[in-house]
Amino acid sequence: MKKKLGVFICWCGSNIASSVDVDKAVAEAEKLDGVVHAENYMYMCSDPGQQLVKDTIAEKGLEGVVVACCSPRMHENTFRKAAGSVGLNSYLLEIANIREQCSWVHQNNKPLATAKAVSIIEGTLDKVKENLPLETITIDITKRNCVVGGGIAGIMAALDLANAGYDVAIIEKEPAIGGHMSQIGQTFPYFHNVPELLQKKIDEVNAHPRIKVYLNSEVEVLDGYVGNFNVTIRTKPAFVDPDKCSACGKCLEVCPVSVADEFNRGLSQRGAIFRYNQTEGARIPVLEQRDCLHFVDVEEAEMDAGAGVRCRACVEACPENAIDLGAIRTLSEEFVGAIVMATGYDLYSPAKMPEYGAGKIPDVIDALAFERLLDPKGPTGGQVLRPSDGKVPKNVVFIQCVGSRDPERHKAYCSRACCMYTAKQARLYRQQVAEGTAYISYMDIRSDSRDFEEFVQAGMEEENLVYIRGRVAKVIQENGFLKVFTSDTLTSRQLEIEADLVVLAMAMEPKAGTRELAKKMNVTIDGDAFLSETHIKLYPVESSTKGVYLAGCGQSPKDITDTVSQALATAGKIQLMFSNETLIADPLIAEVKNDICSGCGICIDICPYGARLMNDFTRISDVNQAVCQGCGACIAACPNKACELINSTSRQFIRMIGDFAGKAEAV
Amino acid sequence: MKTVISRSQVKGDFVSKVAEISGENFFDCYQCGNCSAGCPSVDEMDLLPSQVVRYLQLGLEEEVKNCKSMWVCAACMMCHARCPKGVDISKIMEALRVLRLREVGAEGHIDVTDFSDDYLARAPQIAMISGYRKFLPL
Amino acid sequence: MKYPYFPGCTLYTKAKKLDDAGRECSLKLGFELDELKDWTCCGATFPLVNDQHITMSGPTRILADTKEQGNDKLVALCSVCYNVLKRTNHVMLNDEERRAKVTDFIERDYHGEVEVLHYLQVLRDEIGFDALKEKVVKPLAGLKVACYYGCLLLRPVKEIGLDVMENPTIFEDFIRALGGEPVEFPYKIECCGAFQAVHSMDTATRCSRDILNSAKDSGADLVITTCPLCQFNLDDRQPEIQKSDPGFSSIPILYFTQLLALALDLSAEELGFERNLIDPLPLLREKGIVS
Amino acid sequence: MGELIELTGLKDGEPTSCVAVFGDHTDFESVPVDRRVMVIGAGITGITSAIDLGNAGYQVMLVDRLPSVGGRMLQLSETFPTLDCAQCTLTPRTVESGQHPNVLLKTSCEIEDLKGEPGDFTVRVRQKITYVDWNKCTGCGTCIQKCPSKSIALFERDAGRMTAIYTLSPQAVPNKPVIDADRCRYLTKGKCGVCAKVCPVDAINYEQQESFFEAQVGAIIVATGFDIYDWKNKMPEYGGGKIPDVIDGLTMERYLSASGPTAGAIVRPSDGKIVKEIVFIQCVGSRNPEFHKSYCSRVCCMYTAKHARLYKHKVHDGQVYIFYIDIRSTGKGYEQFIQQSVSEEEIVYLRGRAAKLYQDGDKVMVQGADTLTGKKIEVAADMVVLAAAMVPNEGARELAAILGLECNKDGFFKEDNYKLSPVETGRQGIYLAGCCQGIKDIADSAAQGSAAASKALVFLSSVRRQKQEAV
Repeated sequence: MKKKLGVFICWCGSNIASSVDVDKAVAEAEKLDGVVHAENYMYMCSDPGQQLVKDTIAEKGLEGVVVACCSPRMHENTFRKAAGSVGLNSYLLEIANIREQCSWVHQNNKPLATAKAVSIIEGTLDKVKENLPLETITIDITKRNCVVGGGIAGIMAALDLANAGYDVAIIEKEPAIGGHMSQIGQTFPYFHNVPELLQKKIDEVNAHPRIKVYLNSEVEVLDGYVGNFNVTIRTKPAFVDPDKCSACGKCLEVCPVSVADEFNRGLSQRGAIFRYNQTEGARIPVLEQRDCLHFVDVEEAEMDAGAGVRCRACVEACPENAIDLGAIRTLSEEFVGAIVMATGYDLYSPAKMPEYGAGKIPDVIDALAFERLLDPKGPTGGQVLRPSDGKVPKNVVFIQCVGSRDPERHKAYCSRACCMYTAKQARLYRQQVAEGTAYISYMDIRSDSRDFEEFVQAGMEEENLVYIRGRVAKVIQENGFLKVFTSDTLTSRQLEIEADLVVLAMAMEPKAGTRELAKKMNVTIDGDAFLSETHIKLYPVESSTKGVYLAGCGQSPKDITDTVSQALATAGKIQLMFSNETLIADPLIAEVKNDICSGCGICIDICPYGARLMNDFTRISDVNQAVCQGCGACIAACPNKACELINSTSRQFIRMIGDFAGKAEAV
Repeated sequence: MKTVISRSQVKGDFVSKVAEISGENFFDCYQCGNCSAGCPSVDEMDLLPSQVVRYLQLGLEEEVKNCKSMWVCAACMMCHARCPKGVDISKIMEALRVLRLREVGAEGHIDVTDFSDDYLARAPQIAMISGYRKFLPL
Repeated sequence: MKYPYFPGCTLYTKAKKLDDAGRECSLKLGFELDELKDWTCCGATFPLVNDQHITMSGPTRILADTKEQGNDKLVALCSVCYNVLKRTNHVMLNDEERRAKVTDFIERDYHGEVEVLHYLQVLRDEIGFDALKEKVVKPLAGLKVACYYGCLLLRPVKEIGLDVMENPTIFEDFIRALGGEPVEFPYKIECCGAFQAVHSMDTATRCSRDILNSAKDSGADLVITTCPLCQFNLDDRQPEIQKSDPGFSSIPILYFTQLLALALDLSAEELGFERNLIDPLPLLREKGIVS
Repeated sequence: MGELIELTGLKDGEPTSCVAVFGDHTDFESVPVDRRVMVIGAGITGITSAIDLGNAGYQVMLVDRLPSVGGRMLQLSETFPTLDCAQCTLTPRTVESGQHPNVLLKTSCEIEDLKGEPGDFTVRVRQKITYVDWNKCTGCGTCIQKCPSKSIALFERDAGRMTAIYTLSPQAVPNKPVIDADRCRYLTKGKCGVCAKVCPVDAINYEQQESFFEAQVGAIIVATGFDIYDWKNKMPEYGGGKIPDVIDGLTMERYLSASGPTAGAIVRPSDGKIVKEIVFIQCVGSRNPEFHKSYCSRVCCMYTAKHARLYKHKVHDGQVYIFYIDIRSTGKGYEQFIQQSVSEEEIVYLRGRAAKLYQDGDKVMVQGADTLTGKKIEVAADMVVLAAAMVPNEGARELAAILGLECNKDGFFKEDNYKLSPVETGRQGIYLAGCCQGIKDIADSAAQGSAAASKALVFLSSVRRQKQEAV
C-alpha cells in the first residue's frame, strides 16, 4: 500500500530561494511517486509555516512528510512536534537538507542546485516510505547531581541545586574548594573583597545538608547515561585524620622537605605536609605524597647503611596520633542524574615564553603570583615586594596577551579577563606604592562590560597607569635590572624600560587533565581542549553528552561574573530536567536481529557509549536503549549485518543513494 | 597634512606587487608592534617595521617607496620569528628593495671597487655579495 | 665516517681558519670532512622574494651534485652557507612550483633528498657531546665563553629548526663539553648588523657594540661564533666602538672550531690568530690554554 | 531606493487560515502563586527564561510591549561568530514560546504597578490598544495585504515601509496584526476603513479602549533589553541623521537581512546604487564620558566585523574601512573571527575615532585619523555605518521605580553583587537578565536568561518549603 506523501519546501528567506528555484522544485516534487501535495513557503519554521504543514497533514491525510529546509539539527524537532500535534507519527516526518548541503554550497548555479535539491527530496521521500511509526523511549531520573570542580562555578551551581532541594556531590582535585578565586584579593570593577565574598559561599557549601564535598578527589570512571549516571570517585589517601587532628601545626615545623608552594605560585616554600591555603577550611594539614621523603624511593645501599630509615618526622611529632602514612586511596560511587563540569583553567606556563625569561628570572612573575603579593594573607602580607630581594619595586611592567592572540606560536584566542585584572592589579599596586610607576603593555584594551571602561579610564586618570600600545619582544636581566624591550606603536618608537618587576598576564588554558577527563565523560573538546557547548547561542551550557552541563573557564576563558551566570544557568537547566519524572529519548537507535546475531561481540568493543552488552543467557548482543545514541558504529562493524538502525536501514540508504546517483547521471 | 585613502589606493598596483612578490598578506598583521619592539636596526630607521606594514595596509605608496627602513633592515628575521601572526617582514623589506633595485638597473647597485683595499682584504665575500644584491650606494 | 662537506668561498679565503680547524678536529674526533667535488658558490643570500629564482640555481646545483655523488647528507661550517643551503632545500621539498622552475632551468633532477647539516649538529647528534668530552685533551678550564648564535643558525625557525630560537643551548653544551664555562648573555641571538657592514656601517657598529657589551657584562672572556660575517663585524667594529666609547675594553672573537682545536690540543700557531684584529693570545695564555 | 519587498511574505489573494496558536494554553491560574513567574521583555533573554521556567512546570506570563515576541534579534541578519541566520536561531524559540502550554504571551502590554511581597506579587498590567480584537482575529493577513497606507516603519529602522496594520514580521508570534494609530488613514483622517471591510471575522475595532488586568505571580524576571543611542539628535558631527547614506548598525542589519527592505542588497539609501566604499565607525557615543556614554557597548566590535564580512560576501570588489579605538573580541572564537575577517576580506582597520562626516557631492566624506601611522585620514565613502552606543530600553527607569529596583547612572538595572549575584536585585523575588543589566551579546544574554530562571526556581522552591514548614 502506498503512503500518501507531502513535500514542504522552505525558502529560508533568500538562503535557499536565491540558489534553488523553489517553484520549480515544487513542480518536480509533485511528479514524484506517492506525492499528493507539494508547496513552498518563505519561512516554513515560522508559526504560519508550521500551521501550513499541520493543516495539510490533517486535510489531505498525509502518511509521510518531507520538509526540505535547513539541517535537521536546526528544525527536525520543530516539525516532528508539529506533525505529532495533528496525529501523524513524528517519525514519519523527515528533513531534506537543501540548505547546508545544497543552496549554500551551490550559490552560482541555480539549475543544478535546483536539480540537486529535487534529488535530495526524492531520496528523503524514499526513506520516509519505509519509515516505521515509533514511540519515544522513557527513562527514569535520579534527581541527584555531581559537580566536577569546586571553584566558584562549581560552588554556585551546587548551591543553587542544593537550595532547590537536590543532593549534590562536589568533586574537587585540591585539598580545599574555592579554586583560583581563593588566590585573588579584590575584584574588578568595584574592588570588592574576594575572600569575604568567597568565604560566605564556602561556609554555605560546608554547612549545607544536601552538599557532600569530596576533596583531593577526581573522577575515575563515568558509567551510565542521562538521568542515571554512576560516577566513581578516586580520593587520594587521607594521611591526616581530620577527626583526630587538632590543627596544632607541629607536623609543619618538623617536616624536612621544602618545595615551592603552588598555591602561592612559588613565592613561598612549603613542606611535604602543609596547609593548602589560609582559609578556615584548610586548617587541617595535607600531605603530598609526591614530595614526602617517606615515599621517595630510597636506594638500597643507603638502607643498608642505616641512613635509609624512611622519614616519619611528622608522625612522631603529632601529639594526636592523627597521621597515618599507611593510608590508601579510596574509591566512592555517586549515582546522579546530571553532572556539571566546572573544571576551570590554568595559566599557560611562563616556561613556554623563553623571550620573557622562561619562568627563570625571579622578578618576572605571572598574574596569579601578583595576586598572591596583593593578598594580606599571602606570602608578603599583602605587600608588593620583588621575589628576588624583597624590595619594593618602583617600576612595574605588566605585559598583556602573553600567549594569547598568538595563533602562530601559542593560543589564537583572547583570554578575556586579562585586560581587566591587569588594570586592577596595576591600580592596586599604585595605590600601595605611591611613588611607583606602572606600565601596561597592551594591543587592544578590552574593557567591555558595564563599568569596565570607566574602571580602566579611572586607572589612567587617578593612578596614572602608563598604557603602552605594543607587544613586548623580550625581557632580559642585566646588572640586576630587568630590561623590557617593547615598542609604542602610537609614537612609533622602540622603547626599553628598566623595570624592577614584570607581571605576565598569561593566557588561560583549560585545567591540566581536561582532555583526559573529557574523554572519560564523553564530552567533546575544541582544538584548545576547551569543553565544547552544543550551540553557542541556543545551548551554551549543554555539552555533547546529554545530562552533562558546562560552566566556567573550562568552556572558555571568562571572568567571575560570567562564570557565575553560566553556573547558575546550568543549575537552571538541571532543575528543569528534574522537574519531570521521566526523560524522553528518541527511539532512533540500533536494533538487533536475534536470528542473525552470532554473539561475536565486535559491536561491544566498537560502541563509543557502552550501549552494547552481551546477554549471557542468549549469547546475543543487546542494545541498552537509554544509552544508544544511534551513531551506527555497531551497524558498520557487524560482520553478519545483524544490526540495523531503526528507520535508517541499509535498505533505505541504498535506495537513497540510488536516487542521488541516478540524478547525478541525468545531470 | 591630511591623507586621503581609497579603494584604488588600498588595492594599488605597487602595493599589490609588493604583496605578490613577498608572498605576505599585509592584512594578517594586527599591528601589535612586536616586530618593532625586537628589531635591532630601529635606531637608523625612519618607519618602524610595523609601520612599514601599516603603510602598505593603507596603500600609502610614496611613503613606503621612499622609506629608509628597507635599506637598514639586515634580514635578521627576528621580526618573523616572534610575529604572532606569522608575517615575514624580512620578505616585505626585500620586496621593497628589489622593486627599487629593478627600477634602477644593474649600474645603480653598490660598486665593490668603491671600498678601500684594506676593507676588501678583511670583509667576507658574503657581505659584498649581499651588499650588491640588496643595496643602493648611500 | 665520511661526511660530504661544503666549505664555501669565504672559508677558502678570509675565514680559512674556521675551515682548517674544523677539518683538523674532525679527524681527531673520528670523522672526515670529504670536500664536495666541483662545488660553486652557494649564492650567499637566499632570495626572499617569490619571483626571484636564479639565485637558487647555485645552491640547488650544489645539492644536486651532492645527491649525484651518492650522498644523502651535506655538512656546512659557515652559518651563511648552511642557511642558504638549508632554506633552498626546504623550497625543493615543499614548493613544487618553485622547485620545478629552478631544476628545469639548471636541468637537474632534484627533489630535496639531501639533508643539510651544520658542523655543530654533527657534533651534537652524530658524535655526541659526551663522546666529544672524552676526546678533549686540554679542557678549557676557567674560560668564560659567550656563545654568540646570531641569526642564520636559528632563523627562520620553521625552516632551520636547529635549536629553540629564543633559548638555544647547542653552543653552550658544546663549550661545556670542551670543559669551558658558557655564560648566559641576553644578546646571544640578536643580529650583528650583518651585511649592513657594506652599507649602513653605523647599524653594524651599534649592533656589535650592544652584543659585546652584553657579553662582557655577563662576564665573558671571549665570544665565539660560527659565521664569518659575525666574526668580521664583532671583531672589526671594535676600534670604531672605542672611538665613541673610550671606556670600551676590547674582547677577542673566535670561531668555535678554533676553541675546539685548542681543546683537542692542536697547535695555536696553526689556528691563524694573526688574522684576528683583537688578539686572543694574551687571554689564552693568561688562562693557561696556550703556552 | 532599492526594490522593497512586501513584508507580509504572503501571496496576494491567498489568505491562509491561521488558528490562534496559544489557544491550547494551560490556565495560568491553575497552579498556586508560588508556581507562577512573570517575565518582562520577550527578547531572546526573556524567551529563554520563560521556556526554561515553562519546561520546569511553572506557569509563565511573558509580557512585551511590542505586538509580538522576539525582540531585537528579530531585526538581525546573521549572528557572530558562526554566521548563523538570526531568524533560524530565533524562530524555533519564538514558536516554542507561543506553543508552550505553560507560557502565556501577553504582548502589547506594559507594567503599571507592583504590589505585594516576594513570593506573592500582584502586577498591574496595561493592555495597549491594538484596534484588533485578537480573540476574533485568525491571523489570515488579508487586512495587511489590503491596507493602502504604506509608510516608513520603525521596525525597518526607517529603511523600509510597512502597512499601518501590520505584524512585525511574517513569522510573528503571535501572528496577529495591530494598527499603528499614527499611520492609519482611518484613525488620522477618519476615512478608509479598508481593513475593517475586508476582515472576514469582524476583528477590527477602531473604538477599542485600553484595558488593565492584574497578575499574581511569585517572582519576576526583568529582561527589557536595549535601544540604540539617539545619535541622530545628539551627534551633529556625524550629520545628525541628515545625511541619507549615514546609517546605524541596527539599520545595517535590516539591509543585510534577506527579509529586510532590500532583500539583502547593500545599496545606498540615497540613490539605490551599490556601495563600493563603505566606512564603519565604532564607539559612536560609547567610551565618551565627556559628551555621551562612558561605557563600552561590548558587541559593536564583533557586529561591525560581521557587517564587514557579510558586506564583502555581497560586494566582492568593495572596500571596507573600520575606524576603531580598541578591538574587543573576548568571547569564544571571537578573536579568531576578527582576525580571519581582516585577513580574508582585507579590511582596513584605522585606529582612531572619526571626527566628522559631511556630504560632498554624492559621497560622504569621513574625517578620521590613524594613530598608528600618525596621519589624519580622509575617506570618500558611499555609505557610512555607525556602531552607535546601546542604551537601556526606553522606560527602564520608570519600570525600575515601579518594581523598586535601582538603576546606575546610565539607567542599567543594578544587580545585588556584581560577581556572585549577577542576576539578583536588591529585591528578593525579582531577577535581571540580558542587556537591561549591562550590554552583552546573544550568547551571554541567553545564558543569563537561564541563570535568572534558575534563581527564580530556587527562590520559589524555598518559598514553598517555608510554607510547608509553617503548616
